[in-house]
This record gives sequence, C-alpha cells and structure tokens, in this order.
Amino acid sequence: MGTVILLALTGLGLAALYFLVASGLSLVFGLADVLNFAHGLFLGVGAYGTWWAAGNLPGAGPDGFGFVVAVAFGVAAGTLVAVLVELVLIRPLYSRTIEQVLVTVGLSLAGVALLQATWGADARPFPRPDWTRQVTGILGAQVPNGGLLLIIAAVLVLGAILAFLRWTRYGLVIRAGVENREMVTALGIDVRKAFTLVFAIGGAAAALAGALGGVYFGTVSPGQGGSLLIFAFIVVVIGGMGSVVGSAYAAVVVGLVQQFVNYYGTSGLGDICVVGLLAVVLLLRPQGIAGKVATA
Amino acid sequence: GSPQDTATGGGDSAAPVKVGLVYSQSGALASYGKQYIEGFKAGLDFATKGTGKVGDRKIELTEVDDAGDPAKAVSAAKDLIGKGTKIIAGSTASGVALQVAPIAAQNKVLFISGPAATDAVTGANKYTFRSGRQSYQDVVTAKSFTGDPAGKKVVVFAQDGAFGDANEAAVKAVIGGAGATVSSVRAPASATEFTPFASQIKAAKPDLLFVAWAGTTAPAMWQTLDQQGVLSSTTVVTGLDIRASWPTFGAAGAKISFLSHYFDGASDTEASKALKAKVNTIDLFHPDGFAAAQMVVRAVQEGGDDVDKMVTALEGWSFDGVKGKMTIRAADHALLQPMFQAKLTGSGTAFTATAQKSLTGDETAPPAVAMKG
Amino acid sequence: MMEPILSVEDLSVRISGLHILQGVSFAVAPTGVTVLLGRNGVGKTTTLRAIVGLTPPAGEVRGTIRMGAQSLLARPTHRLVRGGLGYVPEDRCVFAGLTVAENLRLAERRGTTPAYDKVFALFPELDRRGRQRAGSLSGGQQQMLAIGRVLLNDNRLLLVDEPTKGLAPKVVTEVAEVLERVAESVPVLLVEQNLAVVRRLAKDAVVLAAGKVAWTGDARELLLETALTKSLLGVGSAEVSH
Amino acid sequence: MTVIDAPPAQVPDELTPQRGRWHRVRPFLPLVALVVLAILPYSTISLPGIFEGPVNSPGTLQLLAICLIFGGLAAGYDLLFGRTGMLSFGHALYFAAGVYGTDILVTRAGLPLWQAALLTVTGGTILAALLGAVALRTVGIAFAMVTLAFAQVGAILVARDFGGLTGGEEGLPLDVSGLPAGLVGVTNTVNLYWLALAYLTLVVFVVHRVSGSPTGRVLAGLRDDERRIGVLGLDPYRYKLVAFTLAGGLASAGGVVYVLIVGGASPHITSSELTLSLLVMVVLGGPGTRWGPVLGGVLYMYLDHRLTAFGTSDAVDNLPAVLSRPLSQPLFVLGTVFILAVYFFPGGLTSLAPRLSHLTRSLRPPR
Amino acid sequence: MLATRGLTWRIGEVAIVDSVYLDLAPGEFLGVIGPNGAGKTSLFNLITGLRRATEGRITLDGQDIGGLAPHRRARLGLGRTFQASSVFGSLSVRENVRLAVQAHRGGSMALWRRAAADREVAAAADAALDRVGLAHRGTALAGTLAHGEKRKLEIALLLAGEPRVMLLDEPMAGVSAEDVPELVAVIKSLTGDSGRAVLMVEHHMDVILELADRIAVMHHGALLACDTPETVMANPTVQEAYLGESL
Ligand SMILES: Nc1ncnc2c1ncn2[C@@H]1O[C@H](COP(=O)(O)OP(=O)(O)OP(=O)(O)O)[C@@H](O)[C@H]1O
Ligand SMILES: Nc1ncnc2c1ncn2[C@@H]1O[C@H](COP(=O)(O)OP(=O)(O)OP(=O)(O)O)[C@@H](O)[C@H]1O
Ligand SMILES: [Mg+2]
Ligand SMILES: [Mg+2]
Repeated sequence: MGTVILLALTGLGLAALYFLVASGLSLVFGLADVLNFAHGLFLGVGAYGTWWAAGNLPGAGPDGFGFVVAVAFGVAAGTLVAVLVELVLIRPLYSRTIEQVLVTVGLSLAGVALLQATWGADARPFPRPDWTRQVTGILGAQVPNGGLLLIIAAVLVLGAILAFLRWTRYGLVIRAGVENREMVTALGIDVRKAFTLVFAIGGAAAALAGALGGVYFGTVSPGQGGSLLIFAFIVVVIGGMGSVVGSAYAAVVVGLVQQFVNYYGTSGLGDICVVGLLAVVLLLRPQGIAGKVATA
Repeated sequence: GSPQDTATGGGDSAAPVKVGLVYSQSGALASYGKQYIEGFKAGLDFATKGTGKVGDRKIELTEVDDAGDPAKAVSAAKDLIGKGTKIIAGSTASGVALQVAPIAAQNKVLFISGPAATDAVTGANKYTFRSGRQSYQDVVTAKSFTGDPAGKKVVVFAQDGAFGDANEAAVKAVIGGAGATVSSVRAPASATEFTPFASQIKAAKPDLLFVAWAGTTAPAMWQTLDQQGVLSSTTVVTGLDIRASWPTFGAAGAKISFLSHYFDGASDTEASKALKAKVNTIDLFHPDGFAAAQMVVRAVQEGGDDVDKMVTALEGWSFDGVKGKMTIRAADHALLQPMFQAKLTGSGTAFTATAQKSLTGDETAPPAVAMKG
Repeated sequence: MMEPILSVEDLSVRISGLHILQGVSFAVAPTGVTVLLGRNGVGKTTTLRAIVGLTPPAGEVRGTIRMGAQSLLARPTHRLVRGGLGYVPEDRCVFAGLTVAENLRLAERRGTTPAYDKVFALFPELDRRGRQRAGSLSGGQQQMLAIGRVLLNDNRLLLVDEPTKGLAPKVVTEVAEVLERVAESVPVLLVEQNLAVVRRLAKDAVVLAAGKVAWTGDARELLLETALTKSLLGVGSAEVSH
Repeated sequence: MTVIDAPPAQVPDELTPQRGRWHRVRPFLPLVALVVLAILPYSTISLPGIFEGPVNSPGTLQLLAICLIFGGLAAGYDLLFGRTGMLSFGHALYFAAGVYGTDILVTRAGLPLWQAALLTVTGGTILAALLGAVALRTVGIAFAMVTLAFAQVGAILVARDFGGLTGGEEGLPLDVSGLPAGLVGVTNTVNLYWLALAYLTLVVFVVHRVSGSPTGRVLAGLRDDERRIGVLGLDPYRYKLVAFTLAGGLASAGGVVYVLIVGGASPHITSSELTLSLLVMVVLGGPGTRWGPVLGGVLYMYLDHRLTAFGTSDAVDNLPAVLSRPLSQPLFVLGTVFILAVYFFPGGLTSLAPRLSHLTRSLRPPR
Repeated sequence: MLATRGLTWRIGEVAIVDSVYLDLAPGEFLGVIGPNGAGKTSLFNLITGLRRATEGRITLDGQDIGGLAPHRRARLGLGRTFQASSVFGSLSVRENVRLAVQAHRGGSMALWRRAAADREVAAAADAALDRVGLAHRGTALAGTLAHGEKRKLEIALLLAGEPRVMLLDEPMAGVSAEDVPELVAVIKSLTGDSGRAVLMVEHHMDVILELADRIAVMHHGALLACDTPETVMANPTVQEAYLGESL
C-alpha cells in the first residue's frame, strides 16, 4: 500500500514537472502556433537565473524569502528572454512554420551553448531551501517535499493560465489570430501585442519550471531543459494542442504510467509505454484528449 | 596527385614527431577533456624534463575536438593519419575510443585511449593502449568494501546500456564470483524520477549496493536514495566523479563509500607533485592525460617512427605515474594501476575527499582477455 | 461635390514583381454608396486591402490615400480600424474555430458599447446560432457574421468586398437593404458583381480595368447607358435589370 | 467589343525561361558537377581555412564523404517534407536502421557486406512501409508526433542494448575483417568518398525522376490540398505511403554507406535531433527545390564538423573572452548560422541563385 | 443514375440533411436552391463521401456507394467543385489541370515516367483550360489567382475528370458579370452531349432557370420540392422562404 501511494505521489510530482514545462509549450504551440524548440532555453534561463540570483543578488538566497526572490528573478529573466525572442526573432515569421523551426532550433542550440560557454558544461549544485530535500510521511510513504512543491506550483500555474484565458479577451484574440492574423488586425486589434504576451507567459511558465526543476534535480546544467522537452512535447500532443487542461490530464497520465511501469515492469518499459500511449492516442483521436476537431 | 596519397611521416631523425590528440573540447564531456589535456601537457613536460623533446625530436601536438561524437573523432583520426601522424591519443568518451581503436589497427598507428572507461578497449587490438582505468578496476575496488563477500547480498544499480551492462557483469564476476548473490536494478539513463528504483532496491534488502551512474541526473538519484532511506540502511559504494560534482551529493555524500580513480591528495608521487605544480588541484582525469604523455614519450624514445617497435616498447612497461606504479600488461594492454577508497566530508560548496585505503595495481588487475586484433 | 471622405490618388501596388494597380485615383463621397466595379482580377480587392493597409509583405504600395486630412498609408491596420474604418473582406474570413458569439465578441472595441441589438435585429440567425462554431456555418450565414461584426461598432467609412457573393436571392435582398440602411449614416465603398444590387445601392461608381481606372461618375448613368455598360462591364442593360 | 483588355499574363520570374547560351548549358550542369566531384580526389589543391589538408588528403575526403551522405539524406527527406508536405519527425529511424542493420549483420552475424547491405535496405524499406502504414492514419502534427514516437522507440531499443547487439551508448564499431580490402584503411578513404558520391547521385536522380513523374505531380498536389486529391479520384493514403516508403528505403541505403565511412554505429544517429537536423538542412537549402536540400545537407554537415576546428583556432582564441567563449562552442555558431540564414536568405540557399542572377543582370551595362 | 434514399446527416440532435430522396437521370440537369444553411453543401459532401451519412443510402447506377472513400466514388464518375475554391495553390494553373486529367486517366503509381512528356494529358489539360477561358493564365501559380479566376479553374479541374455526374457548388459565386454568360455556356455544353448528369447549387436564379431541367428546393435540410422550374417558381413557400421580393 505504502509503495502504491509513494509511486502515485511521486508520479504526480513528475507529472507536475512535465505539466510546468508543457504548459508554456502548449500555450505557445497551441495558441501562437509556433513549434517552439527553444522552450528548453527559456527553462535553462529560468534555472540559471535563479541559481545566479541566489548567489549574487542582494536580498536573494537559497532559503526562505531569499529563495522566493531568487525564483522571481529567474522567472523574470526567462520572461524577458522570451519576450525578446518573440519581438526580434519570431515576429517576422508568424505563419511561416518552417522558418520558425529553423530559428527556434538554432536558438536552442546557440542558447544552450551560450549557457555552457558562460557557466561550463558541468552540473552546478542548485541553491534550495533545506526543507525541499526532506520528505513528508503520507500514509506510510516518504514523499519528497520537492515533488509536493512541484504539485502545488503546477496547480497554481494551471489556475492562473485558465483564469487568464477565461477572464481576459486575450485567449480569444490569440485563437482568432492563429487562424487569420490579418483579419484580427482588420477588427482593430493589435494582434502583435497579444502574441508577445503569449510568449511572455509561456516563457514565465518555462522559467518557473526551470527554477523548480532545479530544486527537484538539485542541480542545474545547460542541457537540462532540452532533456525534459521531449516528454513535454508528448504531453502537449496527447493532451491536445493548445488545451492547457488537456496538458494537465496528459501530464498526470504520463507521470503515473512512467512511475508504475518502471516499478512493476522492467527498466525502460516506462518510456516505451508512454511513447506507445502517444501513438495510440493519436491514432484513435488525432486531435489529442481535449483537442477540438480541426475545421475543414 | 593520386587519390590514395598519404603523407609519409618522419624518416628524418630530427623531424618533429607528430602526435594527434582527439578529445572532447566541447560538448557534454568538455570538462573531462580539459583535465585530460592539462594532464597531458604536464606529463609531457615531466617526461621530457621540460624540453618538449625526445632526443632531438620535438613532440608536435595537434589537438582536435571530437565533441563526443565518434563520427567526428573518426574523421579527425583519418585526417591525422593521412598527414603522417603515427600516434593518436585522447578519446574522452567510450564510444569514441571504441571506434577510433579499429582505425588505428587498420592503419597501423599507435592509439592511446584516454578517460574512456569501457573494458572493451582493453585487448581491442595490438595498436590500442589505454592511459586511464577501466570499469572492472572500479568494481574490484568496490569489492574491497565488503570484507568477505560469501553469502552476502549485493545489488547493482546501473543505467541501461553498455556502461551499466559492463558494471553489472563485472560485479557478478568479481563479487559474485567470491560467493555473493548479485542482483541488479536497472534504470533508463534518461530517468528523472527514481522513487520506483529506490523502492525496488529497498525491497531487495542488500548488504552492499553498488551504484554505477553517470550524468546530470545523478544528484536527483542520490537524493531519492537518501530520502527513501536506502543510504542509511546499507553500505553503498560508487565511483567518485570529478570535483565539480562533489557538492551535488549534499548531505548524502557522507553516507556513501567511494571508490576512486583519483582525487587530489590520493597519492604522493613525484609525478603527482609535478602535476600539482602545473594544475594546482588535481582532478579525476588529470592522471590519464599525464600517463598518456609518459607513454607517448616512451614510445617515441624506443620506437622512433616504427609503430611496431613502439608497441613492443610499451608492452610490459612499468612506470611511475601520478597514481603510483603503473604497468602495461603485455597480453592485453590493460593498464594496471593503484585504485583508492575515499570518504567525502564537508558541506555547502566545500568538500574534501580523504583516502581510506589504496589498492595496488595487482590487487585491482582485471582478468586478462585475448587480444582481438 | 462635397469634400470626399476618402481620396485615393495615384495608387500603385506591386506584389512580388507584378504591377497590379497602376496609378488608381478616385474619391469616395461622404454619404451613400460608392461602388467599385470591374471584372475578375482587375484589382478591386487589392485596392480595398491597400486602403486598410493589408497588402502582403511582399507588396509595395505607392501613392496617397487620405481619409479627411489624414494620410492612411503607413499606419498599422488596427489603428485605421479603430479610427473608424470598417472592413468586410471578400472571403468572409470568419474565425472558423471560434463560435459565432466569440467572433462577435472579438469585434467589440474597448470604450464603446457594442450595438448587439442592431446586429441581431438585422440578422436574428446570429443570435440563435451563438454557440455554433463559425466554421460550420453555411456560406450565407458566414457572410452575415462578417457584416454583423463590423456593424457592432460605429464607423466613419465601411469597405465591403462582394457581400452578396453566394447568398440566396432573399438574403441578397436583405443584405442590400441592410447596406442601404447602413449607408444612410455611414459612407460605404462597395465592391459588387451583382449589378442588381449595384443599381439599388450605388450613387457613384468607379470602374477598374487592368489595374487602372476606366471610368468614374454617377452609377445610374453608367447602368442606364447600354453602350457604356456594355463596353465597361461587358453586359447589356437588359441583363442588368434581370 | 470591350475597351477592357484582359490583364496581361503575369508570369512569376522563375518560370520565365532565361534565353541565351546559359539556357542551353543548364541541363548539363549537374553532369558537369558530378564529373568534377568524381575527379576531385585527383587534385592536390589546398584550400587553407576551408579544409585541413589538400583536397585529396584522407581527412578532407572523409569530411566530404560525410557531407555528401547527408546531402543525399536531406534530399531523400525532402521527398517527404518539401515535395509531399509530410512533416515526419522520425526519419532518423530509417537511417539508423541502415546503420545498425548493416553493422549488426556484418559484425555480429558475420555476413558478407553485400548480403548485409541488401538485407538491411530491404528491411529498412519494409520497416518504413509498415510504420508508415500506421502513422499515415494521422495527419499534420499528429503524424509528426507518431513518427517521432516510433523513432523514439527505436532510440530506446538501441540504448537498451538487448542481447549486447547494439552496444548501447558506446555504439558498435564495425568489424572490418570481412570487408573488401578497398573499403578499409585510411589510404582507401577515396573509395568511401566515391561510394558516398554514388549514393548522393542515386538519391538526387531518384528524387528528381519521381518528382517529375505523374506520381510526383500527385505528391505536389497532396502538399497543397489532400481533400481535393481524393475528390479527383486518387487515394491520398496510397501515394503518401509510397513516398514514405521510398524515402525510408533511401535513408536506410544512406545508413549502409555511412556505417562504412564512419566505421561503426553510435546512438547519436537514433536521436530525434538527427531528424530535426534533417529538417533544418532542408529548410536551410530550400524545401521542394532540386538542389536546395543537397546544399543544405552538405553545408550543415560541413559546419557541424568544421566548426569544432574553428572554435579551437587561434583566431578565436585571441578574441576577448566575451567573444571567444561562445565562439569556441561549435553549436553556438551553428545555431546562429541557422537564425541568420532565415533572415538573410529566406526560402533557403537556392533562393540566392535567382537573386544573384538578378544582381548580375542589373550590374551588367545595358546593351 | 444517381439516387439518394432517405439520406440523413445528423450532428447531435440536429438533422443538417434530413431524409432526402433524390433521383438524377442520365443527361438531366438538376438545380438545387435553398436558403443559406439549408444543407445544400452538406448534401454534396454526403454524396461525394467527404462526410459519412448517418442514415440512408446513395446509389450510383444502382450500386450502393455509401461506404466508399471519396476517391473511390470519384473513380466511379462522380466529380465536384467546391463552394470555397480549393485548388492546388503552389502549382501552376496548367499543372493543376494536368493533375486532374492524369487522375482521371488512371491513378497507377508511375514513379519513373516523365509526367511532362505525356502529350495526351497536356493536350487534354489545355483543352479544359481553353474551355473556361484560362489558357492565358496557364503559368500563373493557382494561389495567386483572383477569386473569379479560381472559380474558373475549379470548373476546369472538374472538366478534366470527365465525370458522369457533376456536382457544382455555386459555380457563379464571385464571377464577374461579364464572364457569367461565358461560364453558363461552358456548363451548358457539359450536358449537351453525353449522358452526363449535373447537380448544381446556385443562387443566381437566372442561371438556374436557364440551365435546369428540374429544380430541387432545400429547406432546413429537407427537400421542400423537386419539380419543373415553372412549378417551383410558382410555389409560394419557395417564394417566401427563398426568393423574397426581387430587387
Ligand atoms: N498575393 C498575390 N500575389 C501575386 N498576385 C496577386 C496576389 N494577390 C492578388 N494578385 C493578383 O492581382 C490581380 C488582382 O487581384 P484582385 O484580387 O485584387 O482582383 P479582384 O478585382 O478583386 O478580382 P475578383 O473579382 O475575382 O475578386 C490578380 O491578377 C491576382 O492574380
Ligand atoms: N460540422 C458542422 N457542425 C455543425 N453544424 C454544421 C456543420 N456543417 C454544417 N453545419 C450546419 O448545417 C447547415 C447546412 O450547411 P450547408 O453548408 O450545407 O448550407 P448550404 O445550403 O450550402 O448554405 P449556403 O448556400 O449558404 O452555402 C448550416 O446551418 C450549417 O451551420
Ligand atoms: Mg476580389
Ligand atoms: Mg453551401
């Protein structure tokens, strides 16, 4: 029983991490229709930003309120980079999907290399409050606090994004803009601003994922973002493009499947199961769990 | 010109000797590569007494970055060989070493593999040597933590893939062969969540846990093992990685018994002093570069431009390296060398390793394998 | 003639090397409907799009376009529209993935009260189908939505590109009536192929031919003179009046 | 009857045939290029900065061979992506099948090379047909993801090293003892180069023939509007499957040649990054064009290999640290090149040609 | 020739197409009119197989084709145009039509023949282009055509397939007044010869009246009437629901 609970809760922690990465990806991918391979870079910026702030920024530190300041700095850095990327690189390329791929792939290569050139290839210990290293006993299972922190953060991010889409017009503007940017402008809306905002939010979510991922892994390294990305992509696609709620469901499914299969099956089977799940879901429902059928 | 032209090296007794160093300057193993080349330069200085010459002949180094990609390394090796290079050293990654070794044999040039730990380099062919340690020697060192293995339960926790396979096989041979029951828990190298594996290990209740894990997820893995109480319930042995990784163990570090290839202060040899004078703090792979340079100098001294003579000169040669007495076993070119047990203490970013015990090259000698080619 | 609401002078548009408009000049009266005529491919749509600033990035626009004293060239489309330039595009361009209600909501402008009652009175269908996705509307329904969403706001000038295309005769009549009523308060620049509609609505006419203005003047005059309609529009006046 | 003339027929620039001598020479240019490439190894010219040694040195030939292979791979991938509009993220799988298939059959099973190659290409083609048959039930991004998923399973299987077949992350060096002597050893690098050139020629020829064939016309139609193809009476699925299988077969043939050139298999080639880089190559060169993907592939691989040397060169080392640190990271330079390419030659490298000829024409004094 | 029996398409509760019984005789020209949203395009989609009917049968020459994929139906001689022009935007106008001709001549998988060398296909394509008056635009990319030109290209694509049953969805929409008579003549010529049957949705009443042998009126998915033009035009419901008062 304890094992099942432990696996379920740690699986949810993993799911939360996937969701944090996927949420920004899903927003940018689903709403702005940009296949953003540079998402891992935003993650890296968030992680390194937090790491740097904790060591160098006055008022920030590895513990207590200082840690909150450090994370805030990391998120701000990630957001800033995302906004700059959108303004300078992506803006001229909307609806030119293929060029976007080239630019974002280029960006992820160059960005990660830049992180490596600046801070070296080795993993650095990540500053984090001591309690995140401890465990909490829940029904006989020793659940790592880092995972619980991820779950809480994921729920908050989910709520915030849903509120943004529901209570502001931006969700509408962006969905419309993806279909036909020109026509949105012809209705008197500055669609460019809306897309920048999407990138900002996507970047912020990614940077937060980077910072909390640092807490979870205990280290920060240049390639960390990229390695999470593939599962995040899978989550986005299983969940349905652009559906943040779908991503949340998918993240939970993927996290739990991985965890339980890895325990009860043989090694590596967890990954294969997730990949198989992706194929099966798409073959049965090409639009993903929560995606809508595309119009003719 | 003819498409089959290659430059013919040497002949002239005063011409410089070309040595190609193909290793990772960029990519994931860049810091291993950096240590290797620092070690190599210090070693060259040491072995040539600061002249950089063997006899009248200057050692001319060509460094090429393979970025950890065997394809690039092979291209570089072919390029070097085409230009008349008779000695190639380097290979930070095992995959690179394994693919460069056959190239060396096909073209009859000397190849001295670097930090690559795979056992398969040993005995790969007549022209391939190694200047670092191999996985098997790690495992033998790990065995020294168990006392009498008979009747004990040993679990190997390793990544999927060849590195994990080799470690598992070595543990089965070394510790299992001595009477322990060995089982294994394997995880994908890409895993990010280790609780299932920690639970499996815990359920197995081992007397000794041998962990063979490399890569950026290692800290998360150790934290999970610690959190799930694995570290405090049994003896855990693993290899001590480069210094940069030490702080990532955090509190878990104190609960682990480390086997070590090398760390600063593990030995007090002439060579280690010379090396320390150059690099301040010796790290894991400095000795490999150092030994490679010593072997290069020996090969040139005895063999001149004749690769076969170089091979004969190296086979069976013993020398005083950074780690202590090193011997190149003639049968399979294994490099017999001392290994160490270590303890990690400290906190924050300041950790120190202290030697517990050292094992001689003979104690950690891997079984001889047949030369493949 | 009163001061025109919109004046286009020597407008020339090139798109990826093709000289599509070659010095077009005309004016739109401050009241009533001015109709832009011409056969397929002469550049009617291109003209309207140049006015709202929607020439594709590969295009190049020269000349002057003014609304009142203000030059419209080089101002971003969304500013122009907020400044009171309503545009109903040729192929409707409703947002297929959004519901009808969302399509309308999108057209609301900040700081003004959207005239939903007016729109729903004109097109009750839009009220009834609020939750249907616009992509699944029939062609005619989509056209209603496209016009409806522009009428939510007050405009100083409407640009309407072939609004009756693909509509049932009854709806054509309805749309014509709507435009007639709209034109009482807002001037309209209309592109239209249905000459019956033109006859009913148009006050002034501009005929394009091969990227140039071939004729401007009173629409009635154009449609009554058989010779003129025949030479400019390729149809006899008999066909005009069905 | 009317005063209105129909608008003059407007023909996009690139479709207007260019008159003159040039026009007559053009069809033979590929042949000339092929001949030049084939006799290249007989030249001893040194191109300092571009290649390490003379053109006929083994290092240079090896680099060229790898570039040519990837030129061919990119051209094959373009059959899917540029010409049919199928965005596959799993193309690396068929290449890897070629590499590992040959390697395992030669090294582990001890088959002679020609048998191993034949079996591998057949197997790779069948694999592509089978997986394509499943994946093509989806379209668009879903298709991309299903193909990615299949490739990912391949990558996991290689990494798992079942039965020690693949060598896991360490890769599997090719056992050359059974290989023809002409393919072994540095002095024979030139033969590998010719092999690579032959592969490239084969792929370009096949892709060219296929896209000029009636089927190619259908594929081009599929790229624009699949529904319409169905209504015209053609089965979209069948045509897409043929393109997918053909591209898969070409990729596995590329794998066979590659494993000979590199002398082994390593798991790099199973990664999704490889597919992504195929996509980058195609886009860099110009999708759907005859030479674009080839140029893109060659340039990509050239940069990928040469930038490591650039990063460690003195010129870079002597720069101030702010510049030299990032510049010594090959991937930084490569990534930056991609980004700049998009803004400076949108439409790919091949789009440069008409622009250059435009430039030369406008520079030429009017006659 | 073509017959539908109780053809119905429901989305949820709503019947978009509601139990339609239609019969099309060889050589017949049947006009379909009805208010916007009546389900005319949907009916076409069901017949050509782009949508699957929820109930009812479709037969072509007595053979049930309800379960066939769109391309199978097309091969049996069913051709259509789309209300929103759907042409191959990145191909030239001429290639568009050649593709259609080639599709008609047999969809065998020829990978090695040179497509451009097929004179017959080229000739047939040029003939079709000529017929709709687009010959002078042959080299333009179809995506850059003006709206009306795309309509003509649609018809050329249809002609190229030489279908036995043709479904035209508002072919006149957006065609400039000058070109209407020309296009009407083209469509008229389609039926004149062979035993071809045409089903045409159109809102231009004059065009319908000129061409159609019978007119079917759809309303709310159902067939309101299907009779001679005179009878239909006299029907008060049609007057009220569809025609309204003339301009
Ligand atoms: N993006 C473009 N690229 C190239 N040519 C274009 C582009 N847009 C329009 N054209 C060309 O410009 C010409 C005028 O097109 P436009 O759409 O303005 O005609 P129109 O008068 O609105 O015709 P219609 O009555 O058919 O709608 C056409 O020949 C068309 O092919
Ligand atoms: N996928 C769908 N989901 C929901 N409703 C749909 C869908 N497709 C069509 N409809 C509805 O079915 C009705 C019939 O649409 P259809 O396009 O067949 O009309 P039509 O008769 O062709 O009209 P028009 O003359 O305007 O083109 C419309 O009310 C439309 O909104
Ligand atoms: Mg138009
Ligand atoms: Mg319709």
